[in-house]
Amino acid sequence: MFGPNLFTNYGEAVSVILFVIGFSNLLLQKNLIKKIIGLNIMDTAVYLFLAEKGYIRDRVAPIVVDGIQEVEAYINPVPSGLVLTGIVVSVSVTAIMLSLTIRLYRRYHTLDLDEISMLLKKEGR
Amino acid sequence: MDFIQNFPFFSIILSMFSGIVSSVLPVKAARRLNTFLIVAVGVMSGILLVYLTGTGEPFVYWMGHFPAPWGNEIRAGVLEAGMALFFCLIMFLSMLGGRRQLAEEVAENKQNLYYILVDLLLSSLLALVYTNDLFTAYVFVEINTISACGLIMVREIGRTFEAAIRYMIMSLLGSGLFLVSLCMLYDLTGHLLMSNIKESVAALAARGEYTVPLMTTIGLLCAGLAIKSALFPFHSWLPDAYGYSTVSSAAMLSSLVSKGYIFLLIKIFYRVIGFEIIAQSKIINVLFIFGLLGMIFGSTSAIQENDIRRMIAFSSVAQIGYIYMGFGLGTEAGMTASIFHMLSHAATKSLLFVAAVGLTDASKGRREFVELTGSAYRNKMAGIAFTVGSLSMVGMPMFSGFVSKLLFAEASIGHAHKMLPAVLVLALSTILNAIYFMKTVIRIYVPDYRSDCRTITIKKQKAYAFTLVCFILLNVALGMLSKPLEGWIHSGLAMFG
Amino acid sequence: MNILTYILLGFLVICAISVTFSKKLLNSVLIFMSYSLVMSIIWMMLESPDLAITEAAVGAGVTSVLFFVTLRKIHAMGEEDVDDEER
Amino acid sequence: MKKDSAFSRWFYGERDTLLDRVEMKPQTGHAPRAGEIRELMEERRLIREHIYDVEDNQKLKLFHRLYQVAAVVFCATLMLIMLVAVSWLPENGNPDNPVNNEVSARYIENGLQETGAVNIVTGMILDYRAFDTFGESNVLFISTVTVLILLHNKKKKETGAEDVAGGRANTAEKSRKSAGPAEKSGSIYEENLILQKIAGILVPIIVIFGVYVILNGHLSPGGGFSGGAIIGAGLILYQNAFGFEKTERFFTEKTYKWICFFALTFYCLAKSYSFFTGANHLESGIPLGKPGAILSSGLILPLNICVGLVVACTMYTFFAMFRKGDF
Repeated sequence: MFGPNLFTNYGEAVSVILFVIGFSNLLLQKNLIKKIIGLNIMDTAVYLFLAEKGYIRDRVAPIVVDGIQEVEAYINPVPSGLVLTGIVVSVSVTAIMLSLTIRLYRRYHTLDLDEISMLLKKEGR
Repeated sequence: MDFIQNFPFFSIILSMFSGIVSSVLPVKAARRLNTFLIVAVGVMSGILLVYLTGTGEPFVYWMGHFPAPWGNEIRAGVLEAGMALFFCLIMFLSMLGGRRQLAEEVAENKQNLYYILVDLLLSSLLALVYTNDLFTAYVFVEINTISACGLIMVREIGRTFEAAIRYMIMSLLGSGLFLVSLCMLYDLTGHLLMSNIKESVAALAARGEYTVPLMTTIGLLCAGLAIKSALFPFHSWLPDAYGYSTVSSAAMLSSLVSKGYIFLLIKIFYRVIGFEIIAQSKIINVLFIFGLLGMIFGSTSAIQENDIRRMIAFSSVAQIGYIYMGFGLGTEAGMTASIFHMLSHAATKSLLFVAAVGLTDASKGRREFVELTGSAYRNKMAGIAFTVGSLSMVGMPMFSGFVSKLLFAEASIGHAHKMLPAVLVLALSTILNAIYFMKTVIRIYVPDYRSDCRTITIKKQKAYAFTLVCFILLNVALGMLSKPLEGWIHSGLAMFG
Repeated sequence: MNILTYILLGFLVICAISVTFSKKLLNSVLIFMSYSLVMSIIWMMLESPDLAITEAAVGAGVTSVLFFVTLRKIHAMGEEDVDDEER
Repeated sequence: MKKDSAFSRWFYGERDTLLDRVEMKPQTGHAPRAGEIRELMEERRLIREHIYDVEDNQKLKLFHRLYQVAAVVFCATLMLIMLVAVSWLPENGNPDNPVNNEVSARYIENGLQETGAVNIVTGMILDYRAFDTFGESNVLFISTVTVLILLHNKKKKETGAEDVAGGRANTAEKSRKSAGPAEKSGSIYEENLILQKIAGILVPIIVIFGVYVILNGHLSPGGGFSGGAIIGAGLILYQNAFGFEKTERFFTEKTYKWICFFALTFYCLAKSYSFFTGANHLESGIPLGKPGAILSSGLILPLNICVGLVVACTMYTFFAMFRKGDF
């Protein structure tokens, strides 16, 4: 069932484990703040995956030094660009989630979504 | 290169630019700019559609100075242009129909922010429709999600906050799955551009390499987009979000936002992975089962509901189930039926939301069925429109819903294993649909003499009545012109290839 | 080099798990902050300095500040320890 | 029963092992009246019971249990599936992987000549794949819009107006508010001289470093996003040390609005020009300059500055909204 590269790809394996931890936090935690932390863990895990994929043994960061422009000298620049874009997206999403949390807390004085739903039902609106 | 080929690019950039400009404009100017934008994009898409039908060839457009695998790229075919036109039409009508409620329910100093959200929503929808690059699709999926969240909670009451946060949690789960599958796909193929990925995937499949990760990737991709478009077990945010947000938002959310994701999924089926590989895989069976479950569950929940807006929202769950069932058939006919149902559902659902608001307005803003008794007499136009929408949902000939149900039935007949369940559930779901929609229609046409609610005449709300007439005409047009539309979908799918 | 990578990756997993089980929200946020810093070190070792500098500024810096302000707003940190939210 | 160890006695609940061994400090700070607390707890308990109670809410409880089991199973399956998929993926760090194809080769070999940027990643995101990056700055913009909708209160209304959870929580709330002495003036550490002195030294350095990162985005690691975030962090530190009155002298809602507007408009117009000329195969006519110099690489430098401004303003705006709901 498992393929040949599980232990060579240990970085990717760890990032996948982190992804699932973040995913389950986002799905299962009752506390909103912890859900948001889970979201961040999930996103960074994907970026770790991408960074691992861009890495090539014995090569350096893609910043041209001394005019050397051979492919053999530098790592793959594409994943870095994707991750840069992704980090900004996850910051924006985090800010939105946190501000929603603040608004909900101001109104209902709790961070538990089920409790909020219950209060809403009691409110009858 | 013809000048018309610039139009997809113009419409995306124009809508983003209007969003940016709206941030410093006063409310009225922002509203005018928004209307102008939607009309302009609609006209451009219409011209593009005519042009593409003439040439019969899709074209790609470089975003920058670099050709295909290096730079970004957008691509337009008949289906894309038609979808853009249709989205603009629905958006225009939804904004027009909900304008009065918008002024009442959204705080004065936040209305121009609302128009920014709508502008950027349009840009993200257009980008999702036209893009030829998976990572661009991811970025615009995020814009779509965030603007949808903004649309939900712009009416600042407790319910909408709760709905917005549930919506965000669900769609972020979906985005995470989408992103991780995107990365795996990039790792396997080394490309982000749809056409190149398709070539590489076909080569991999022919050589039989990397079968396990490829299938996993496809599964995660489908799961991510299914979660985002509220397929059955992931719909918990939907009733509150559609039921309590301001009416323009509800209409746009149900008819545009989820459809944008579904259109992206179709695009991925055809342009990224290849329809043959999808049709052979087991993944579509899963989609099929969840589609069927959604059809039944959505309808039964809608029957139990005592709130007209929430009832319509639950009906959306059922309709999304129809669309995924069409995917699950794994045939060309099933896809055609699904795409047609996307159109028909978008037109009908926004009509129902806008009409329902007219009915509740004529009943002191109460939304329980008891209070709605006789409201069709107090607001005649809304009553007629709601009836038309319900008939279309149930599947009355002449209206659009009938055609899509017919297409689904045709697609499933002759299928070896899936014919029986598909046809049975289709029939059951139609009966359930009829129960709850006809119940509502009868309720609103029962005379109620005791009521002291005010009557709303057409003269008082000309824009609203105009919107409803347009919606009804659109619905009838979709029902009557099914043959040319089918031809259009077929040629569009062929252009995907 | 290799051993350091193993240690850092293990640290990431431990951080992620302990966020899940820590009782106080402030602790979770602090753990998350150190998670981000370790992540940026790993990216440095993977030859992506662009990512490392962005993550250090954005992930460990601004995001954590936003978390702290939120915690203050919801009274989960400050002069008194309010443990209402620990469930 | 003398031979029982401390552990087993603790285990059977006979004795609290920590009793008398840990130094217990009395609680300091504000203590609400006993009645208030009891009232609050009672209310909470009732609500919790309502949600989780077995007798009253059999169905909901069952649903919760089912949901949790389903979610755990789902997550475990997901982890297994993804680990299997990872184990079949191409080997990590191998130069012959499918990722290292003609795409990255051209970025590395011709990037310097085609974009003029020494940092290939910056050249890639701001020139080759500029559409993505434009979308990304729009994500930032729209998220600010959403945060403004949520937290901006122009009229400075008291939050009590929307306090639906009732009056009982209100009293406790007010007492908590009074506990934070300088909440109104905006700085928690108003009196803190150490912080002010250190911030006075650090903030200029941080801001200059941010500006350096932005301006050298095409030459060294970094760029608009990281530099902007650094400047934003510097502004946040400044606000924390000196309070909102000081920052309002140079940063108000208007500043934010117009900086964001001009930066994004410039970005949009510049990129539209570049896209349009590129797609129609026209010469853009923007000189690329000598690689390695500060004033080089065509549009990348001004775009980096724009992005940096937007990000710095956005970060500070997030913070200000979170703290005060105003600038």
